[in-house]
Amino acid sequence: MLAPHLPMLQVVVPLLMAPFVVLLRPRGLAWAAATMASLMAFAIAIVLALSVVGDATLTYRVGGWMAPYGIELRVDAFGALLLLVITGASSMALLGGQRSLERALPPTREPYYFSAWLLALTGFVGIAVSADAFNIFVFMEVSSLASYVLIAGGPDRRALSAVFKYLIMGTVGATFYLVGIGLVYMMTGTLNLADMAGRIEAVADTRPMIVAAGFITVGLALKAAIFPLHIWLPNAYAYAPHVTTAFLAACATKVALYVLLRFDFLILQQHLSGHAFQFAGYLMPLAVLGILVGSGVAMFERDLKRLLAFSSVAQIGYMLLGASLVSVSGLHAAILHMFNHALAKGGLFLAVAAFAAVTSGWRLEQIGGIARTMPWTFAAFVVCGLSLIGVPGTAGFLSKWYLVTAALEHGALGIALVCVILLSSLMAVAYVWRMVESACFAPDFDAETDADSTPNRDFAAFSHLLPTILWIVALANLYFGLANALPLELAKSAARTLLGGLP
Amino acid sequence: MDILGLYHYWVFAVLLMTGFYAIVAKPNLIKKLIGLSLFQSAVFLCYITFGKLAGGTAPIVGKGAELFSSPLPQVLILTAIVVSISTTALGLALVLRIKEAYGSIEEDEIQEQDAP
Amino acid sequence: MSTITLLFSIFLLTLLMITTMAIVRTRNLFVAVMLMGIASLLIAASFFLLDAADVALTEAAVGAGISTVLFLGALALTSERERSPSSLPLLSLGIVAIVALIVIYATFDQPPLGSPSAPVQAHLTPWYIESTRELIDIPNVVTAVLASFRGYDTLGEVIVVFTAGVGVLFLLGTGASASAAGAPLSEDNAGLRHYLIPRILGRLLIPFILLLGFYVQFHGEYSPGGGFQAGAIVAASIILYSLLEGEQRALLVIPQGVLLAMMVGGVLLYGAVGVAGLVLGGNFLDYSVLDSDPVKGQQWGILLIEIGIGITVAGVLISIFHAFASRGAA
Amino acid sequence: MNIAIDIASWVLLTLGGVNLLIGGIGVLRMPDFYTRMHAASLTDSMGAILVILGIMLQAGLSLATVKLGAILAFLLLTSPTAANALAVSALLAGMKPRTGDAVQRTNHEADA
Repeated sequence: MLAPHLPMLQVVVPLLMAPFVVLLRPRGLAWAAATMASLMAFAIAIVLALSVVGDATLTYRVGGWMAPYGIELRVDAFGALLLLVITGASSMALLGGQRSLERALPPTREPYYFSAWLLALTGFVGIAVSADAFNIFVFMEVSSLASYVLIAGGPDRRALSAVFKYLIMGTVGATFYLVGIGLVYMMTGTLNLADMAGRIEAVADTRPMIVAAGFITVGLALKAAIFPLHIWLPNAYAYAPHVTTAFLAACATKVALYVLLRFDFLILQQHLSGHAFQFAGYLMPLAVLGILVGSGVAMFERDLKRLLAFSSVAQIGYMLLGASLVSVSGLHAAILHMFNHALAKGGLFLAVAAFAAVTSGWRLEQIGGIARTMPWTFAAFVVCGLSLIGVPGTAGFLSKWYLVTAALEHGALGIALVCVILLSSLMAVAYVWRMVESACFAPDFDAETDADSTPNRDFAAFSHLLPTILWIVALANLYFGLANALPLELAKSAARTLLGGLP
Repeated sequence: MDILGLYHYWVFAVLLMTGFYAIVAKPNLIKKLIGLSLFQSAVFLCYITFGKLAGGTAPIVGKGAELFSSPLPQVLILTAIVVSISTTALGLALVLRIKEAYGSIEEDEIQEQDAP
Repeated sequence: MSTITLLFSIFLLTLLMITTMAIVRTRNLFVAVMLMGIASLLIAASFFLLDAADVALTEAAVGAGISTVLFLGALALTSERERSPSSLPLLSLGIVAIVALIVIYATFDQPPLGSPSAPVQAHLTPWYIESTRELIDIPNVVTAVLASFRGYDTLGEVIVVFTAGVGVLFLLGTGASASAAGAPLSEDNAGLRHYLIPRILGRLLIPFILLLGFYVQFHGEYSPGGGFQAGAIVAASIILYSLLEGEQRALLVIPQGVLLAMMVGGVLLYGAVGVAGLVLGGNFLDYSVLDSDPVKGQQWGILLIEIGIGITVAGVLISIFHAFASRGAA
Repeated sequence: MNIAIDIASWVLLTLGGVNLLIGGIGVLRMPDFYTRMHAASLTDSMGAILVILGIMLQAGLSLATVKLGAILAFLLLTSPTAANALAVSALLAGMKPRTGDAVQRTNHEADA
């Protein structure tokens, strides 16, 4: 009986749990409720993913109203893959992060934090399932406001200034998007994405449409932290509570990228003449610059979390590069990389959360000798790191392989792109090695000699759940590197849908 | 008449960019939030303008009127206004915390303090 | 729109542009906030001329009311003057000018104001007006679209408000500890004790403001208004009360726990109506299954969710006000 | 009869408009805070009251008139109160009314 309602329940479950969580005062209860809701959402996402394999699309009419008049939900392969990433990241981070969060948050604030977590989850899944341009805006704001709260929970005061910057840039991005869909709505009279795609042809080359395409792309690029607009990201990720970072790094920017790709390919691409060229022409250089600059900065960054954040900027570049090839194989690689990168980066940040339970900080010299203190956690960290580099046998390898194959279809340009990918992979080797080096070979960090850190060997704060979860993620990195039928199939079908118009 | 009919959109463009200027050029955090609200108000104006129908009335049926301006942009903007005030409230709360933590609400002074 | 109205609207918009320029230019933030209130009223008046009565009401309540109160609360705790910048940001000015020109360039292909053949008027609008008559049978089409046809967006809107409330409480604390509920009322914190006349008059007005709030809440199906505006008005009356009588007394009237329950209760009421639709065999937020007569069901659903919106909005806005005010007291 | 009402209403509206204008000029031209408040009170009292009365005559016996009446009552209560609150807080903040030769000085401040 519930099966047809699953796309809706995906949103409703975390949405209705969020207000409940605010009321749960005793310690740990809010966490338990949030985790339960998140796991339920994860289960729903798995069912949805299994039911859309093979180019199926699920739709749902909210309130029973037909599509262009009411709001429609639509889950296709792309959405289902993203739902897996979002709910999976949220569940893993919550399961593993209980102790870490308990330490970071005063008890009176805990219920608000977990409520905000569920609201962020609601926002992300709300965007992923929505097929209505304005509805996407609303849920984008839900997710953004909640993410600001999650990041502001960081212990350092720099979290506050980082969040403020994020708030300003995020709101500007969302408002640009709102201007863009406003102009499209003005010219087509509709907000439903499918209806929009059908009606846009008549007004394809009018000036408002071109300006609208610009506003939408820039607005979403801000949210997705595409290269020159990424400046909010490193600090926001670095000063957030570790578990927040693990969650947001795995899905926040990808959701914006998802909307960008859907808008550009399903609606603008096929109907505006020359738009395919513009999309590739503007975004490919940005993608390449993002890859090189992100990896380059990461090589010299001394703060572990900032290093990983800059590496995220580079990885978003990969996804964008795949998309800017405007071919099925390129999109396929980009979408697959969304999934794989979430696995790798989520795992890495979770490992940082585990390290932080025993170290005094997360600058590279402060994690010195961590490999001896926590060998298992460190091993999982290395596996995720290898996946980030793209070593064969890990999930990260596959998406890079597909990306290289897709690039090679483009002749000389493709070869240049492959060189960029190889160069950046070498850079990734360098920065992953720097982390490994300081963790294995650097002398144990002596907190007493360091002025601005407090000695902190608080093993009590370190639960056994976190390494377990970490290893599940690390093994997933290996598993999806070998037998990755589901994400591969979903990504392929998503790429076909994006390039083939709406089914 | 046609030019007059576009005036609303020009005001939208000017307002949008005035707000945006305050966001990017002013170092004061409260001023940035003020700019942000202006920036969003401009978008509201744009939506409401294209919902207007010549000779129409407010979309409340049953007063004998037959032509109505479009209700949909109004609904969207009602939602957007609420989103805007929510963002402002959260932003101001952040500003208060920043003031307590840094003793300043000027962006450059905060950056100086953050620099290692 | 007759020519006179059009000219008047153009006049208002010109004033609006001048006001915004002044807002950006002034170095005194207090002045800027006051001018923001004026700008909001000008925008609200323009909305009214553009047939958007509901939006005008909201903009006036939010822009000139709530947002001014919040900005003033923040200014009281920070500083009123903006430091002068080191140099004129020519780069920003350039970018801004270019983008403005691009947007203006785009307007020349747009359907001009009020054109009946514009897609916005031709595509969905007739259906909404027809269906509101047939399927929902309430006069205010805006309420029908807001609460039923696009009720999911409105649920999202309530969630945004709720998120803001959660966020502010997370960042600033509830304020209950700072003003120590139960402690004897101190003279210092007793509101406007130097201001006898405003205090007496304010007490006189509060019941009427509340009455207006309830009118706007329950008359929203017939005339402009609805849950959000009503929530804002009710919150304004409580905020007025705490300005007059002091934080602590206001918290005695509506304690923090009740405010939190309002925030949560409104969202849950909205959600429960949605789930009820699902349980009774319809889709989520399908109100027509709530009653044997689908039209009645729609009306019930709209009534209930509007109440939910009102409760949440009032709860969140009052909580945010207390959170800001208690920071000042602490 | 209709013409009489029309004429009366327009007379009221015009007078109200004139009062508003004078009040506006006064706010700009008066030398200090308290005299400016005095000028501003003109817009609140005579200006607004006359305009609303004029519109009430236009509206005739309808719901609109009742609403206008409510607005009028509200205005009569709030604007003197607001003026009082403003003046009291100015006084408490230490702002002294300017008298005599001080006028010259305030003119400079007003320009600055």
